[in-house]
Amino acid sequence: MSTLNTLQKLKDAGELFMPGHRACIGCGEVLAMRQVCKALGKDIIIANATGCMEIISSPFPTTNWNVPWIHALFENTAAVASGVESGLDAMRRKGRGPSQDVTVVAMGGDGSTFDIGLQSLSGALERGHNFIYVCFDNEGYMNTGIQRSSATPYGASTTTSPVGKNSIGQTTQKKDMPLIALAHHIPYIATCTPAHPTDLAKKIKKAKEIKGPAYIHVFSPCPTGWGTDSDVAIELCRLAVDTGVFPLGECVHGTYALTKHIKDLKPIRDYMKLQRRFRHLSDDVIDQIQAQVRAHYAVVRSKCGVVTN
Amino acid sequence: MSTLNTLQKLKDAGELFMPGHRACIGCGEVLAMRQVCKALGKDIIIANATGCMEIISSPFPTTNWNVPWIHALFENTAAVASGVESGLDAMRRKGRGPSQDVTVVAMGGDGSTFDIGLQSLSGALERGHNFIYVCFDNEGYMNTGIQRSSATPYGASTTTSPVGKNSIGQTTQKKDMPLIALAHHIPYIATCTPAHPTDLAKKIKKAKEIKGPAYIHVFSPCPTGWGTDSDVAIELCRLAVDTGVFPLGECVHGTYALTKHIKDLKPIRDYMKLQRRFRHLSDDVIDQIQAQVRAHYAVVRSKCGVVTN
Amino acid sequence: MAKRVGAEGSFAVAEAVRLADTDVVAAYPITPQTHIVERLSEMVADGELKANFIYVESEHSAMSACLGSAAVGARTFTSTAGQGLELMHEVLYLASSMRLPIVMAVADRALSGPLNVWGDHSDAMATRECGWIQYFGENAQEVFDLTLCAFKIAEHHDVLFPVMVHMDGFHVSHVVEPYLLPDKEELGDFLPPIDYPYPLDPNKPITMGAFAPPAVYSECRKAQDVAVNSTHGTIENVWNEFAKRFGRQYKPIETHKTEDAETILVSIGSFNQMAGVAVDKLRSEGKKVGLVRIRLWRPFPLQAFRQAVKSAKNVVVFERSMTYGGTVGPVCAEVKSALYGIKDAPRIMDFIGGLGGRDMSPKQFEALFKRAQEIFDKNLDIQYETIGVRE
Amino acid sequence: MAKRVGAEGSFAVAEAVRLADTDVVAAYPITPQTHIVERLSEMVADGELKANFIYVESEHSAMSACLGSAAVGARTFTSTAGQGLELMHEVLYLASSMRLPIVMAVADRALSGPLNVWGDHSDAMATRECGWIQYFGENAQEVFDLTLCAFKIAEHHDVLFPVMVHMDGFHVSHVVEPYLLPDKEELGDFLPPIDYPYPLDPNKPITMGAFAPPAVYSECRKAQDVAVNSTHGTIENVWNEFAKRFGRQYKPIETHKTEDAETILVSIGSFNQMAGVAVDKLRSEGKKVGLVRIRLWRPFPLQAFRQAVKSAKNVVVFERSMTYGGTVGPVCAEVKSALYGIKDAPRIMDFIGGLGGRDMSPKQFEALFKRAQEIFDKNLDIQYETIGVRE
Amino acid sequence: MLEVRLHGRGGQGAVTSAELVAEAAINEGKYAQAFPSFGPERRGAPVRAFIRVDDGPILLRNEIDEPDVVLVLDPTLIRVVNVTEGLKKGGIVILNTSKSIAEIKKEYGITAKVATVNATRIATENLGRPIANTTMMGALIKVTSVIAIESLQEAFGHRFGKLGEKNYKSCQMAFGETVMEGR
Amino acid sequence: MLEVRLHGRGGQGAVTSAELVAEAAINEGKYAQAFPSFGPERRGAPVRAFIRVDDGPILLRNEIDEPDVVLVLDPTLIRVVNVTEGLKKGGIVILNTSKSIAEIKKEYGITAKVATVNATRIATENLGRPIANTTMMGALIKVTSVIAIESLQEAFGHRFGKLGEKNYKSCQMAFGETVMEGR
Amino acid sequence: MAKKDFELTWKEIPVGSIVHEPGNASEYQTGDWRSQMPVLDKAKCVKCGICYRFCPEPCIVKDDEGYYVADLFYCKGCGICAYECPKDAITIVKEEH
Amino acid sequence: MAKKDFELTWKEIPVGSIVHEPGNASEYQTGDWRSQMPVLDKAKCVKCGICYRFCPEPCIVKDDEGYYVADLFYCKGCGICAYECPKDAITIVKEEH
Ligand SMILES: Cc1ncc(C[n+]2csc(CCOP(=O)(O)OP(=O)(O)O)c2C)c(N)n1
Ligand SMILES: Cc1ncc(C[n+]2csc(CCOP(=O)(O)OP(=O)(O)O)c2C)c(N)n1
Ligand code: SF4
Ligand code: SF4
Ligand code: SF4
Ligand code: SF4
Repeated sequence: MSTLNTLQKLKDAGELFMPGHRACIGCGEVLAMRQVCKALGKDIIIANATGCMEIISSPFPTTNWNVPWIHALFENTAAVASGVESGLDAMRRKGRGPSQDVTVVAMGGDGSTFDIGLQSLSGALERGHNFIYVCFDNEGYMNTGIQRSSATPYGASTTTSPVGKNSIGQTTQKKDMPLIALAHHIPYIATCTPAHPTDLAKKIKKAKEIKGPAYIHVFSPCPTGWGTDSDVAIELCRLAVDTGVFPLGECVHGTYALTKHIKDLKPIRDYMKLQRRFRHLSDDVIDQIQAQVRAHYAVVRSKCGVVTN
Repeated sequence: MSTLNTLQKLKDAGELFMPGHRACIGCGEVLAMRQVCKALGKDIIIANATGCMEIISSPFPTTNWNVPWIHALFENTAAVASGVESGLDAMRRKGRGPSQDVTVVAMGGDGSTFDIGLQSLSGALERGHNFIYVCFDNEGYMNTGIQRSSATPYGASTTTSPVGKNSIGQTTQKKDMPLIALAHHIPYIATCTPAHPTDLAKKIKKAKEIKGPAYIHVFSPCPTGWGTDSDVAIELCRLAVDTGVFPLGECVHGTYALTKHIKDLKPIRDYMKLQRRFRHLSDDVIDQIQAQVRAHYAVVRSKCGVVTN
Repeated sequence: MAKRVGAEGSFAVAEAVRLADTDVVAAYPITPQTHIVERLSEMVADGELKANFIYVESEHSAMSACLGSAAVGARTFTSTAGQGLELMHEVLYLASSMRLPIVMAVADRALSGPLNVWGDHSDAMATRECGWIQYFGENAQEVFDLTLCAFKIAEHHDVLFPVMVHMDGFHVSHVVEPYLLPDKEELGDFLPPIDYPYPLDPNKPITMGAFAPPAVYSECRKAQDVAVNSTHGTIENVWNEFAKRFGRQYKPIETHKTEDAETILVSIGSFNQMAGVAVDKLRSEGKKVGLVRIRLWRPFPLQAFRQAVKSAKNVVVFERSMTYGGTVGPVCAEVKSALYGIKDAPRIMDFIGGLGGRDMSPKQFEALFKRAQEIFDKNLDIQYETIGVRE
Repeated sequence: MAKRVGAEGSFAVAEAVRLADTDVVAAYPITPQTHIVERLSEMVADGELKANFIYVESEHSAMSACLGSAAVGARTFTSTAGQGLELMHEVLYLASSMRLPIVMAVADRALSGPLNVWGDHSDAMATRECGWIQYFGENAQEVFDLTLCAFKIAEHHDVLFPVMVHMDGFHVSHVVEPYLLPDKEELGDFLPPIDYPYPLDPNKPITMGAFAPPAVYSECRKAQDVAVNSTHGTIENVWNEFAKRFGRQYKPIETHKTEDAETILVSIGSFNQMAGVAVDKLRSEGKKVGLVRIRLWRPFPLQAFRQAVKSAKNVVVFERSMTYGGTVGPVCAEVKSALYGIKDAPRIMDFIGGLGGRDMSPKQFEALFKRAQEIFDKNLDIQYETIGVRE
Repeated sequence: MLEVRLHGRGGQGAVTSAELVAEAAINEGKYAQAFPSFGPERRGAPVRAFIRVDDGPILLRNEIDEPDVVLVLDPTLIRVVNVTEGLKKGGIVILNTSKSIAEIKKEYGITAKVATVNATRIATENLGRPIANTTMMGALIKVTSVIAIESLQEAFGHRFGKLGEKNYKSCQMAFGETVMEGR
Repeated sequence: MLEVRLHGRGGQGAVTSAELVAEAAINEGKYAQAFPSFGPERRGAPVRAFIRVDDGPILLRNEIDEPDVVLVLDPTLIRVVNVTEGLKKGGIVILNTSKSIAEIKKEYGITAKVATVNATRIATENLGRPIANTTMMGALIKVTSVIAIESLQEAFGHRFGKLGEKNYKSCQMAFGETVMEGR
Repeated sequence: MAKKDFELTWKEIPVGSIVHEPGNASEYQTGDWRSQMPVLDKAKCVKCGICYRFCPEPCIVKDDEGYYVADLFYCKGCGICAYECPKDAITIVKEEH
Repeated sequence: MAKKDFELTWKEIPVGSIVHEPGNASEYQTGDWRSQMPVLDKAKCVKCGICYRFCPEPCIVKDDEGYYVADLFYCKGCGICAYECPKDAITIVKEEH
């Protein structure tokens, strides 16, 4: 049967997240997750927060996962992963548990990372567990129907930052999660996107090798939540990087580096115009956002020792 | 009666936190809190987290507070303050509530700020409430009997980071809370100590004036938890600043400044030797800590545009 | 003038919050409550509701922000469900012990795990000790009416307790149906402006949330217990006043064909409507059955409940949550407590079903009566049965 | 060989955790549980206990980390109290539904507000639906023994449920008293190494925590309910095995002078010891009174309990927590549920006291019996009374 | 009581159109219900929605197991969904398709009564997008007469603002073009 | 059963010394209890601790309202604490003081039996610090004979390691120097 | 084959509701979600595999000739493969019914 | 004067256990905690007020002559004032009993 054939081939290619999942047509988050998993390799244990990726992959009694995977709640994934890591470590010391080296991975959306699970993440980073935390940032609570999160960009319209007579959409600035991670003195932080899979894989592998906590922030377009066509998830990633909306970089033991230098940033209009969530913004506001993005990119650049302009 | 006289004089001097409180003899935290309150002035509402300062000031049916004060839980103070601020704001718009401008203040120890209340704080900062969050950092959970927090410095002994055959005390680095605050794009962040009361008062006033969230981090020696004589709280603050352990500075709209430049850092031994929590540390470890403190101070300096050396 | 409109329960709740001119909403999205916060967000964005919406980062902070807001005297609303209600569990006790008149709508949902976003009452029942006033609405009209009343009850100076308005997740929150939506004019002075007597205010400094040593804690707690149990009168008064103005009467315990009933079904929530259909059917077959709906769950209307089941030889409880390792489900435990030792106490059987969104039909309610009859007839020592489960 | 040592309940618990060669401790300090985590920290620092201690940033994370640790098959312990137990409330349900054999000691404490760090059972009772096995120890010896047994019970393949060992905050946690501390040798193979059958392991990938749609959620829940109710046998077996080896016998329901008792006091926790003194006193005065201690609270030992109070005409419940707005306190509600409808069901009166560290003395227990007698004699329709409160 | 089951795809507005019909019925003074099949279904996934309309209060809130009418919004769903499942005897299936009734019945072996309309084409013409949910309501009304089609005009306007009219027009066209077996 | 109430100051080890006596009694095969007055008392604040010793199991766990013996660890507490509150008839108050029994009784109007020892001096001599908690246990034993003083040696060693001996010595000296009314 | 959710009796629920069969959700045919589908023009295809990399399901695998083709059992028809194909070898066509 | 915690009956508990009397904890004599006390040498004192600034209670106020003196009703005897006094005008002496 052809499907079994497909599955076998996918497994042979190192896919750990199997088809038949319930993500929306054209979901960029599931694509990012799939790439991350593949780069991680099979000797992992995943703790996954409540959110799109959890719901679309585990309708009991079935699962899309080919690796050990645990989901408990929305806000506690890093803590669950702490337990997994510490448990394995204690058992290993006593000669029990899996024989191979196992990488412990926690995964969550921006809601569970920036908001409701921030504290459990902060605790886990602070304690120095040897694990990788991956944030799939689709800039909103998508699983529950596109509400704002503190990762939702300024001006974006969501069901809880709706456009209205008195409102232009989201009114706050996106929290700087990588900077928060940095405040925990962790050895590795990186940003990546599924449109840059080689870069992504390299960073995941680095995170795996470095001992201690790693924080990986993956840009994950959501066609449903952002109001885009179903075929542009990758294009949006490229545009986010090329416009400076989402700089690609890493920070190893406190030293910043851009892994893709954008000399001439593309105008953010190119990026925004594909998305219904920004459609209502006036030119003024867009210009203002444009200026902010440029300013932020300049700061990032300067931190990396790349001379500005 | 002389006591009434005393109280009246204290009130006249602008004290908002009254004597008769149950803080330990020589407590640096209560002293810091008293100074902060005085600088804030009487048109405030305080939300106070569970911790020493709450317990020592409010044994029902009595209170040491001369200002409106609310305590709910250990981990939710910034959220309670959000509600206070939003409630006042909504009522003001509708012509209700207190007639004067009221400053909303949230206060917590390092435990409630760095650890269990971090998320509620992060949320409140992100949302941009017009309030001041004051962290009284005594580097441990003192109210419950001196346990470690993520503010406890490397090497310090506490009841849950005890010295032992396999342990030199606390094994993790202190979380960088001001940096975390910075990641929220808030307009004002400052560090201060009760040994520098003029500096402290200036910063509190700035925090009050600037619209939006302010984060104030106050160094608060705890003789009981740190194992010191009862008369050195202020001396410890001075030493912490002069050794570079606790740089005094501020960050206005993202721009750093040291408010006290220490040209030649004093050796941290001067600071540590007064404290039983560090007494077990070997010279090696102290040297290592010394190096770290110097390195960190250099980073802080460079951020402030002060040329290093 | 009231307008007859079609809307789901969630939107009806939002309209009540708007009509109440609420000052602060602090809430976090969770299925099946999301439509409430989404609708309120729209209202705020459009200026229809002049409230501050605090977009908290978790439900723990939602309830905490409500504490702060209510403590300064602002009219305060929140809503949640399932895991959200659980995450704010600790804070709920504070709202009641601090006597803060917060109104919360809960779109009741099953608790994890396994995760399930659909309706049952496990979230509600897990809060039954938290000291709030709690009642249930069974359709859009009821949740609208009862949310409006909730503000009046909570803020009443003889009450000053937070109020939870429960509605079944999805079965009420997501079902579009007709209801009468009054306008400001019809509302009139039914809901006066909030006048919280002890606000945090620099002009009269008070200390809220002082800690109580053993020497006085018991006194504080008894004061709270007595106070919540003495809100019955005010709750009924508010409902009576509501009935006078709007023509819809709510009672702590409501009955359907119980007068001469030998067997009475006792239940809570929207499945009651279908249970009523079943009762009608059984009555038409000559069975002496009736239905008691527990509308007011906390404080429990003990005497009214006893009165309502007076005629019954058999009481059949249907409830939508489990007490793992307990003798019966939470509603049945209350019912047994209430009826223990009274004269001619009826036999009681507990059925637990409708868990995690599992549908119930009138036919199943008919079957319950029959199964209960069998258990009673055979005198089986069964405390409860889980129904509608594949064996 | 066992050593007779003096230590407070907290330290006794820590010794049990050490003897169990626990792999992971994840806990957060809170009065009156702090001494447990402090002692365990010392043990780890000194290498006496080869565990990883996860210094979590909150109790929510404590229990969450325990989930993770238990899920990979590590022996896992935590402890908390009061607000801590509340803050992890949501996570508790996960531990039981995921069937993870976590052991938790709870130094029971009153719940805020008003804040109070002293002992009562409001924290415990608020968790009675969460699906854990729960029992109470009344002194240092018992909490040592029962913590040790907890690992064996939780990890037993016929059980696989988390176990909560309750002890009264301060009254047990902080009282130094003698107990017998066995050594490894005496322990022998009583507690075999943990062998969790379904660990997360890349060599055999499983999915834990899948979500359950309405079509199957009820089945999952019934499976869990049946499973927890079928642990009675194993719990008793473990206790019997413990008795054989160590000579101390625990039973789900324990009785003191109940054989011919007309009035039986039913209670939970360390105040039982003083209640026993009162019973002896009353017996010496010729009163037919007895005492029933509920040791196993969840799953509730229905038949054993009924058996234990069989002789009684009057049952007097003493409990240390309130159900604001409920008919009676939580323990009494369970007792009434358990005895409802049985032949010659006794009269039941509920007394609530010892709240927030308020001390009780044997004399007060004597007074309870007398007050109950009065209420029964006069046939007063009183559901419960709050005792020891200044009127 | 009329009971209708709708089949659509996540994101195509099946629930919205059910709601609009219910709202319109309510505005007519009738009693009506509309609700989704409560599931976390995603964009593209087959979803269901339900409508009940009656002259008196509706006390049921369970899903409709035995509908009078089944309505399939998206032609590609016909092969995916067992459209006649539970259909009441004498019930009718309304399909959005460009094919003829005969073709469809044969191809999918449907024995129940069928009505068809090419709503995708109509919607594309009127709305510029092949989203047929509102358009199909015209067919529902044509087949069931459950409400007056005019009642939708207000409901659409209320929900879609300026776009309401276009939707209404599309709906009217579908009403006109619906062909029904045996009529 | 012997019931003792200790008065000290937060941070001065009242609870610790109560525990050590109980532990020593237990090591002797007796039954004993020690516990603090459960409060969030801070460094410097007056605090209380309790000891019960008996030959059989102790079933009480409430605070001691009517002690046989009251022990005041810090001389400055005498003016602060109502030392004889609840004292059993015939009970005794043991004070750490440099003053004579007569002086003390007069100054503070104590009518109960009194024993005294200058434990602060003794502690300062032996331990280099004026912390008298362990030292005062010598006085307790002298007055009550509740345990053999030797039993403290092990308990001190266990708790204080190397410092145990010094504490024990200080305790022995206090045992020797305690003067008791009417003996 | 695993039992479906609506088939399991309570006695069949595994301890802890664990799923013991990795990837068994692949029995679920997400191709049913599709209303348009990708069609590969082998003449243009250079077998670079970019489509495979970016397919969110993932459902593109190499056939015997080395071409990357979509398994329509899973393909939801998002069109990303077509959008990303550097040689425009993939076109998205409306699904017939 | 406020009732003490051990005097209040349940009927006297204010709604929400609010404390309505600001600063009423000042009735509590923290001077009882003291085992040593500050003694001011007025001859050395320059009335700078530094002791007042740094007293954690706070219990130092100006007397009629302008000297800063500790109110022993509250003073816990920590010694900070003495430590910080720039003129060494304050000495800490053991308390008599
Ligand atoms: C305590 C709690 N609150 C709320 C929810 C509801 N909830 C589940 S997932 C989710 C949003 C997830 O957002 P995000 O983490 O960004 O992931 P995404 O779905 O966008 O991938 C919400 C609000 C919950 N499950 N638990
Ligand atoms: C949920 C919860 N967990 C634990 C506690 C116990 N607790 C109360 S205060 C405190 C420590 C306070 O530490 P910090 O915030 O640093 O303030 P400090 O007492 O040091 O001033 C702890 C652990 C609590 N009250 N609530
Ligand atoms: S809502 Fe967005 S993130 Fe979630 S499955 Fe759909 S496309 Fe992916
Ligand atoms: S423990 Fe420390 S912070 Fe707390 S009151 Fe005492 S000295 Fe102050
Ligand atoms: S259309 Fe989308 S789902 Fe189908 S093969 Fe292409 S990328 Fe994959
Ligand atoms: S000794 Fe301490 S408490 Fe007393 S006056 Fe001086 S600073 Fe204040």
